[in-house]
Amino acid sequence: MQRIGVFVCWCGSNIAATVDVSAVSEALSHEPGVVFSTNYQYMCSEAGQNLIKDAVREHKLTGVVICSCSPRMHEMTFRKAVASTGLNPYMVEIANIREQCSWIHKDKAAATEKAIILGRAAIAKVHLNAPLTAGQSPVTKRALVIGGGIAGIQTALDIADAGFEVDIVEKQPTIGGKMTQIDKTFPTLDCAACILTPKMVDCAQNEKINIFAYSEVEEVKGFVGNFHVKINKKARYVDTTKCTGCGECTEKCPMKKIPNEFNLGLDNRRAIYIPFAQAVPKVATIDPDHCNMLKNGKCGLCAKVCSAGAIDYKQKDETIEREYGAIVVATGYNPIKLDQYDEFAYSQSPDVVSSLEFERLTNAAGPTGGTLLRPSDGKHPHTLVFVQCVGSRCSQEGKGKSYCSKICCMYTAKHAMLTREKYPDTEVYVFYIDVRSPGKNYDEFYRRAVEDYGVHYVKGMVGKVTPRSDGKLMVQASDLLAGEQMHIEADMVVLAAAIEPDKSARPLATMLTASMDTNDFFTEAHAKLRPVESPTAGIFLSGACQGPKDIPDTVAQAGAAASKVIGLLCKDQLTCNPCVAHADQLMCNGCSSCEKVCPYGAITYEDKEFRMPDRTTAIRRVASVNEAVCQGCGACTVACPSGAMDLKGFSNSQIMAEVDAICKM
Amino acid sequence: MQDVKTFRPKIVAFCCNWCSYAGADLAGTNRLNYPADVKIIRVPCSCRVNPMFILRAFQRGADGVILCGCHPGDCHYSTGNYYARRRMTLLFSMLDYLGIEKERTRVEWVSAAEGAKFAATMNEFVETVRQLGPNKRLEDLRCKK
Amino acid sequence: MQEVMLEKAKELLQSGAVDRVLGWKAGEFAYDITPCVFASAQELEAGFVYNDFCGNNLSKYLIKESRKGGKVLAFLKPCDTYSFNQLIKEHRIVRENVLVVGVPCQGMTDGETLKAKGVKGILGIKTEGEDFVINTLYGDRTMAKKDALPERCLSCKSKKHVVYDELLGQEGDKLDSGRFDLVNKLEAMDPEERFAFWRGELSRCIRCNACRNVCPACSCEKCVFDNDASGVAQKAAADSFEENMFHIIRAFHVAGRCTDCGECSRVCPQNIPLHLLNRKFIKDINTLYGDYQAGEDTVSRAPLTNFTEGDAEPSIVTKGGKKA
Amino acid sequence: MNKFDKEQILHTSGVNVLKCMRCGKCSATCPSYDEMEYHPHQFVYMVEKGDIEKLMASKSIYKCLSCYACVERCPRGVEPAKVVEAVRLQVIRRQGANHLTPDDIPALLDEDLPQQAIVTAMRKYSK
Amino acid sequence: MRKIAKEKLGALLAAVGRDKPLYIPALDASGQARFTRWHEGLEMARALNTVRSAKDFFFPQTENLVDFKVKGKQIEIIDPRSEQEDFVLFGVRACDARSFEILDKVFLADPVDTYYQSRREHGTVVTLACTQPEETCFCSAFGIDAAAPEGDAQVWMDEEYLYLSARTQKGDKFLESVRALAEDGGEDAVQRQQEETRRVMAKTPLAGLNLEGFDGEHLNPLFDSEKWAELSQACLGCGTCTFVCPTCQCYDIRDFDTGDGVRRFRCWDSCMYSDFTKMAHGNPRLTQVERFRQRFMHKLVYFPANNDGQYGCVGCGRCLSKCPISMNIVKVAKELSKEVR
Repeated sequence: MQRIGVFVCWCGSNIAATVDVSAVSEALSHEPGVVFSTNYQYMCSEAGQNLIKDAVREHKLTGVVICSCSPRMHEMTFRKAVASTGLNPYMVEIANIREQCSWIHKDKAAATEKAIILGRAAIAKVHLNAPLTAGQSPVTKRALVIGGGIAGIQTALDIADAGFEVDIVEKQPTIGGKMTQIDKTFPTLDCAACILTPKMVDCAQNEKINIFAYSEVEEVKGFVGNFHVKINKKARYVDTTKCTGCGECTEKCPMKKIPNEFNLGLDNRRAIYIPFAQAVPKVATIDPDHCNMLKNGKCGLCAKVCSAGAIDYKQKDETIEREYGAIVVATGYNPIKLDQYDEFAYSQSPDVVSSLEFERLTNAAGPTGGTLLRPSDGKHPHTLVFVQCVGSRCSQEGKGKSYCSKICCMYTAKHAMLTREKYPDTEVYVFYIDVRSPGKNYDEFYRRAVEDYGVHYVKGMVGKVTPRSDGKLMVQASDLLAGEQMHIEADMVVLAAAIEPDKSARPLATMLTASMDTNDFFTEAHAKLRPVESPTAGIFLSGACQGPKDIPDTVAQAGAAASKVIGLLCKDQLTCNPCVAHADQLMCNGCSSCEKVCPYGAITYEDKEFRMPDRTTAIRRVASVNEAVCQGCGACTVACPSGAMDLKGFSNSQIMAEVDAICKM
Repeated sequence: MQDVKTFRPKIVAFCCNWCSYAGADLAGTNRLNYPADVKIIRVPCSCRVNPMFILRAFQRGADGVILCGCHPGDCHYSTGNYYARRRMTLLFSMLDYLGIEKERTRVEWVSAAEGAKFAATMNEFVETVRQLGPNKRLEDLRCKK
Repeated sequence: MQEVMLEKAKELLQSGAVDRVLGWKAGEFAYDITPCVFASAQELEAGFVYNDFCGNNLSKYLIKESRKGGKVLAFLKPCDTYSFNQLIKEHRIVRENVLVVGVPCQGMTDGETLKAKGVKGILGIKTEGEDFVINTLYGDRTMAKKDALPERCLSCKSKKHVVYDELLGQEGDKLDSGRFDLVNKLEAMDPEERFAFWRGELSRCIRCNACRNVCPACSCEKCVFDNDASGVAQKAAADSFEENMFHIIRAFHVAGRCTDCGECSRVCPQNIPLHLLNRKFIKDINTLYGDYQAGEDTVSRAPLTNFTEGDAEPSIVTKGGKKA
Repeated sequence: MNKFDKEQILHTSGVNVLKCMRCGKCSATCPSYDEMEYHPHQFVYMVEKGDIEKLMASKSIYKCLSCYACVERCPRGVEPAKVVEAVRLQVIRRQGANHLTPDDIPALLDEDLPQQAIVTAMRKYSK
Repeated sequence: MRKIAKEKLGALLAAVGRDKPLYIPALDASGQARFTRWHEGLEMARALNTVRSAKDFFFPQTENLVDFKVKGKQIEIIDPRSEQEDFVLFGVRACDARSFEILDKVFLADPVDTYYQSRREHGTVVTLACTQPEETCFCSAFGIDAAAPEGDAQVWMDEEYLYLSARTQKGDKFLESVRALAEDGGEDAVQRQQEETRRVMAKTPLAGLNLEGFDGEHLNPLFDSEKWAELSQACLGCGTCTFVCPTCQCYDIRDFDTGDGVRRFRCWDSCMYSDFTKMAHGNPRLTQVERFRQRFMHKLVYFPANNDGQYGCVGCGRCLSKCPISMNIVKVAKELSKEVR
């Protein structure tokens, strides 16, 4: 039986005017377990706190009930006061007799009666309280950034700037991501390479940053502050410490007909290649699927021409294991596949291209050297049709995406404008459903395309693109404002494909136990207030992995994610909330219901050997809660049919005791 | 049967710590009246409320039970109230199916800023339950005095 | 079918593909069949049976059987396979230790059902075409098989096996047999009638726990109602509240997990139509959150561990069963 | 606003016209566009507004080929052709004798009637 | 022997039920028979037996033993019992009638269970002879004659008459209360009916059930038999068999916290439950095999060994028809008899 002390606060007249405080302390003194009961003018004052401390010592109290203002106000104050006497701070319960009693009731008798009941409920709860200790866990002072696009780069640079080590894992041979493929950037039209490549170089040169390019995350264990990650560094068959990036090998390689991913297959590369001139790290990579030496053991030309002796055909994948305190997901996006859009003849005609392909066709470092030429015959196109919302805002399952891809309106305006600027002899049509251009200088940018560059914006959609034998593309579209169907003989059609999260995101989310929405975008901890954190503690989100974003938004979010990481890594120890879930493993069925409702991925399962009631031993799958990750919401406790899962500080029996105490009068 | 005029129902209100409990505090700060028949139990999240607690309250003599949580989408724990919503919908439907007055149970989303809504909800709920009279269909005679 | 199954079982035992066979064993009378694990061909020969009285759902036994080491052959009827899948989903059965052989089912009857139709002193039952010829202490009696079926089989949801390694006989289809008709009927009553109906039914409960112990969804290591620390443990229904409490909480705990096999109602010695509680939840889930059949697969998220932002509010429940 | 006809049309077509996002792809893809006074996207929009008399009076309802290109292409799954068909059906219903059961068909069968016509008639008159 | 025309059955019940509680088998909502308090218009069920046995009236499923009221730090102890009134149980079958003898041996032996005793003293058992036994009946194995049930008074019923005969003083009082309706005679009709019933009974499939060897002598071989594991294999561990059983007499005493005190009550317990006889140290029977064995060993071996050979079973057949997996005392006895013969 607990020895409970009851302390009723007057709060000056705030409580005492409506609640007969001495009647409350008198009534509660008769409750089982109560060995001391008093009332005082201001419990939260120093004198009041001393009164509590003295009573705890003098009456050897094991539990304290304070009838006062809301626990949201002074729970911490009283917990600290009690802790100073050596009693566990979680043996304190507050009965809220101010905000939820004296302030809302006028009738003194009724308010007093209610205050007594609330006091009883708190006493009933304290009877079942157990001392709780907040756990501490250390923080590994290193962050991992998954994805080396502009989001990952910016996050890494910002974290490194604060003095913490950062590793970037990038699955491509170079960092840089999608932005490396882009020509100019809206709304200022500065060249992407000019603003991106210096950052890539910064990354490479920053001694706090370690780049694992051509690598993938293989396994993630642990929790906030203490992640243990296995990274698979794929074999490049080139010793990166020796390779100077001179490019001699890529000149000599006889395998010439390999579609170049960097240019989206619009031209070819060799079996040994450097993705582009400014690649970081600038080292060659052998594509094992196409290298004759690796496939058949014949050739070896690159090794012969490499003066640095960097070629190593025997190189193997390497597994790197490292510890991290925080993980940032920056896995980015991809345009969706357009094969299903037969109506736009994407698969039939090389002159129907995606917007990203169009970027390469206009990029000085692209396959055409920056001159806009039709992929089919290399001729200059005169009529161009841009189609917006291809696969965006589409509810057809398996074909498109229900969301707006956000960036297409702006880059299409950019494409149209640049085309008209460079080639004033062209006619450019943009078919739109809505033009969405919120953002600083965005709408002005779009208006410039229309007003200064004479781009034809048509409200309507393209219904059909038919390639004609003479090379023209017959575009049939509706002009909704004119109420007519348009038929355009186009030379090129550019499709603004919807964007979707990278395919690697889903398995990664599973590894991280981070939640995703139905579109495979990572879910943020709070849509408004915690936009760069995953609900899973220690996992942060940067860039388009969380939702479609343009470059300015991505960089802003990357910085925000970095600041959250820095905030975490600054701490030496993480103090956990002691009111966390706890699984009674003897009763656990291992059914996984609790895991499914846990927003934090705090619940894992293990196969454990148990001594069963019949004295046999059995291996059973049981849940365990990571106290460092659990936030104590209690969703699991109700999902658990056997009641094996309970919440410390708000246990089933505590809540039921409160219910009983409240209902019994 | 007690007179409707003198009958004072016992109401248990489960409030989530982050929104509704704060909303109840705000009702107090703004001195918004509601009957003393309502007693609040603080829980971390509406998803902490087990159907067993609700039945327990009725067993022990409650005449009405109300669960308040953050508005859907605003849960401090992101998703807790979504689960609570499904659980309570099904539980209430089952109570109704068993012929137990559904008006004795209620879920209301009250944000930390909605002190007025909290008070109005409580006033309305107490009145509804008062009209229904004492809980007879889900009572435990052993707990009656 | 019994012969085919017997041969299959013996063959698999013989070849060492399985170590044990989970099936049904004949009893004293024509209808009192007991689930049984057979370890040899001799045992099978002596007692293995598959006929119109093999109503027991065998899936729950596999929780233990699949952990005993060795491989067990389990003959599962279509509705048993739903329970099996659900248990796989909840990690209760070790899948690789079970060889599932699906067997067809045309509905299963039992002695109680026949007796409720007025048959007395059953000495033997023969099947002749679509009829049972029942030899009793008081003369012979013929009854159409379909008239002898209990409600759970008349409102069968599926004759299709959702999981099997091998299938014997013809695969059936999912059925639409109006299994929610009775729920609809109850919903249409006014609350007073419904209350009276359920009080009449649940007041008969003797808390024997047969419904819980037979239920494949009730596979807890320790049930809350057996756990003194849970605050709701009880041994006997000592008050009408406890009868309600037990059945509400039990239905809630299996909501979204109950495959609607109907075993609860079959075993209830007091003939309480307990499956109508579970079906109410199934119907609500289907209506409110989209069609969901527990046990149909092993991966989908159960309705109560899932949500959508636009879910119905609890206020959708309206008095008198008339949905708004 | 013609509420009755609107409800009938929504019911027989089974289309939720509110799903339309006004992109016009249905009309962009329509092979009969030039023949029609009202175009597929207008059918959807006008039914939503309840502006149905005009549609019913228009020859456009007979110009639709029921090729279902608009149904196939619509990004929101609105199914404009079904709306057109429902309007057409509404006109037929107003003319009376609008219903056919499978049992009525044998008596009406004509040797020369193409199979497709029978199926189409069935689709139209049995709703 | 007295006889009453069958159409006067209603009047008979009314004569008894008017001044004191009378319980007769009547159909419930699910079409099964149960003992129901008689009221005007309640019809007696034709069923052979009730789902729950008649033991409920002497040993109810739950029973309040004592109440504690807590006021502040004071505890008051209250005996909740009120004066027991006389009551009549009508239509008890021979098997159930015999079960009271078994229960008496438990509850009326020293120390006497006063709760049970008071009910026994105030209850009059009027039995009804069986005419159409079921295949699940095996009362004859325990020397019970379904055609000549025991009890305070016996009743036989045919198409025309009820025949009544008293066996005890309480029975005499019962006959006295319906005296106005009755006339003398009927011995021949009863004898004819008894012969017919006994003839059918002999034809029942379990008529030959032989319990030879189930005694204290063979306790060890029976207890150690390897058959138990196999027999209990499918047992669900539910309490159906024990709760429908007329002779199962185990109970648990529990406290219910009423909020302002404690209600101490006893309720039926089942040896099939995992927490049966759980003590501070834990549970003596850890597996279902042991729990299953306990039930049948108790009925077939321990009880007769301690009670002059009287078995703890009356062959009513309820567990045979109600067991969810159709495992029962007959199957157990048949299988185990191989161990002792």
